[in-house]
Amino acid sequence: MEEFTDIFLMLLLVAGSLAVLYVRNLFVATMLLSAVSFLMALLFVTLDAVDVAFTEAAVGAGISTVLYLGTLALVGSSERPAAKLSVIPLLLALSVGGALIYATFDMPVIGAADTPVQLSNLTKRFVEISPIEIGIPNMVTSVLASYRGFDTFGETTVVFTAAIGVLLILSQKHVRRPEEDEVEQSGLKPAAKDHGQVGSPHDLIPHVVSKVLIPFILLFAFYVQFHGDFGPGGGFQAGVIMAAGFILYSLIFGLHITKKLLPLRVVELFLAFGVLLYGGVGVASMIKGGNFLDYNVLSADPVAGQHLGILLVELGVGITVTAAMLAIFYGFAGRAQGRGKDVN
Amino acid sequence: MTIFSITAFAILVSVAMALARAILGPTAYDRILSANAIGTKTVLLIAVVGFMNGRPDFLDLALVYSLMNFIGTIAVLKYFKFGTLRGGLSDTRDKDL
Amino acid sequence: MDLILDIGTWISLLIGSFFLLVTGFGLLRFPDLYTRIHAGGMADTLATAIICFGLALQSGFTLISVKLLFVVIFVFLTSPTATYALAQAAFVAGLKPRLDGFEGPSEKPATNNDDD
Amino acid sequence: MRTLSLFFILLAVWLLLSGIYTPLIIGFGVLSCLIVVLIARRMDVLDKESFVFNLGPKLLTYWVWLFIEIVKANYDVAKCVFFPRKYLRPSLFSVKATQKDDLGKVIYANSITLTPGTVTVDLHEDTILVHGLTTGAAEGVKSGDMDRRVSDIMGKA
Repeated sequence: MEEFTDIFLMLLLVAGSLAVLYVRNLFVATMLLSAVSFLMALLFVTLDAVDVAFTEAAVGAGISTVLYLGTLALVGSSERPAAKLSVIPLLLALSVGGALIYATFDMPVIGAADTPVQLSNLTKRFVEISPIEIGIPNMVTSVLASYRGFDTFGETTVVFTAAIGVLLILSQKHVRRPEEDEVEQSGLKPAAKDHGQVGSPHDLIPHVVSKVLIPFILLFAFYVQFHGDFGPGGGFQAGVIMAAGFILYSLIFGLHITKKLLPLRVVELFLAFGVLLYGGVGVASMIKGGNFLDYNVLSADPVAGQHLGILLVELGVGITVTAAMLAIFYGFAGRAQGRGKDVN
Repeated sequence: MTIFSITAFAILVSVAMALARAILGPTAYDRILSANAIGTKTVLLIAVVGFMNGRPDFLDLALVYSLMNFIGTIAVLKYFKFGTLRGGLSDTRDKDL
Repeated sequence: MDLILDIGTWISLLIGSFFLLVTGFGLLRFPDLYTRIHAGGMADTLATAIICFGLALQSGFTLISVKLLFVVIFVFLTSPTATYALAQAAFVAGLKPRLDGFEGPSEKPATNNDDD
Repeated sequence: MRTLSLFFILLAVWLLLSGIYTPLIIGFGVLSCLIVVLIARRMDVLDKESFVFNLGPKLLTYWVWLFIEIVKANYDVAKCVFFPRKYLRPSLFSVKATQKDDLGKVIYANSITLTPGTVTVDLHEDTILVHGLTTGAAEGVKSGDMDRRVSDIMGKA
């Protein structure tokens, strides 16, 4: 059954990816990509990698779709046809693909007892010692936030840098008449008119439903943030869900209102604050006489120190990711102007 | 063969049919509909697989999925209606601005 | 007692699976977007509710069942909204529903707002 | 008042989600609920039209009724999938929503969508444009039964 599920999902994945490559309309490709992303996360679930599936769900299927749409609003949705079929790249791709497939023959069977991962001393140590040493049930969190704290610090910095990069590129002064902001509110396309009835100018249903939902989405983000020690979740996922709550608010009520609530300057402050918090924990442990990011010294009891360290570090990651997602969304959504386009 | 496997199998077949619709089209809306349907089925499959493996903490994941599915669709509506993600979806709030 | 619960789970999951398959079938078979939306709605409503109910029977009165209930409530709130969003987007873009059915007889049902 | 009840509802949801009742985590829960309530206040999402919670137990009985309707409608649509020639009669028609406030209209429109066989395509002021799959489903909405029930639960709010 397990094997069958995997093969079936793989086949669907290949079919979906080929379709993404094949279609010329970028909007269609975006929708297919979101479907493929759901399939991808299903594969992670069947592999029992909950934390990864969590991230894929939040980032791949949700935020990416929104950001792609934001990009499409900037660049239009039709792809320029390829100039001509070139032989050399095709051969190159085929040979690399063939080599990769050949390499899979050497890979161990999934879940076999004698794979390098199972035999490694490191795995044994993580599985046996980490509950005593760090004392939190979710081993993924103890590995990510404590044993490999440096790595995660690096990742957080990458997110930070990406957001800064997007801000630098997209937030440049843009030639835009001041009244455009008002005009684009009523950008209904004329196509609906020949149907005898125009679509309603204000969408009451999403409006009211979102109002009910947003507090719970935010609460859920906090829940994921603080329960990363016990189950799947943690700073990355919580950050994305939190940003998703604000993005939903922005989609419904408009970017200008979200910006009033949470100006770009504040987002930038949070962006830097998260990374500083993470690094600050490291520096604090150095001041207390340990190594950088050695949480044992943060408190009298090493286990309590680990708890405190992981908590603060995860908080830093969560804040940075929220701010980065929002900054990127502001960057993309703030630039696009409404315009009619053909999608079919 | 437990009931969970049977259900998981049914969900997978149903996902395959929805994916076929997503690939066939013909309009972009059909594809959104299929992506949305795949999302819902993913939520169900996660819940079922969680029970199958005896790890019901997968349910948090299911909640995130349905949330993301929802936000994606709202973004699509906005993109289609206004061609931008910028302004408000509704003008009821702009009166008091 | 356990046996009854197990049978309950079996029945509800089987019904749910059946409706999911019908959903997939309907997505493929129906002639235009608006009719396919109806097919998609089946997976969102009854299938979700009944599968979650079947799973809740297995976990009993625990927080897991509460989470399943949250999933159902969440889907029941968001799914019609998303469906509306999709139908509205298609409608605003000028996609006309086929009102003649599936190659059926041309007798038209009474509609107030029929435009073709 | 609404702020306070939102806080307690959020706290209840947190406790139900969490399942871990150490002072630290509950403390985080209270803190998170406070922050969320503050954000919600600033977002201004707490107005009357979105506050479902004071509808009370009537909403529950409505949901039970709605669920039975959903089961019936699912059966109809399933029939339609298997025998489209016999049952499929798509139609587009508009109905009036008699609810006075936005929340009632939204509940009504979403109930229509939730029942398979009928989908709300547009909601403008108090006119709801519905796409029906079969004649039976269309008649069901036109009869106004659901509309009356929604007005009923809204009336006491």
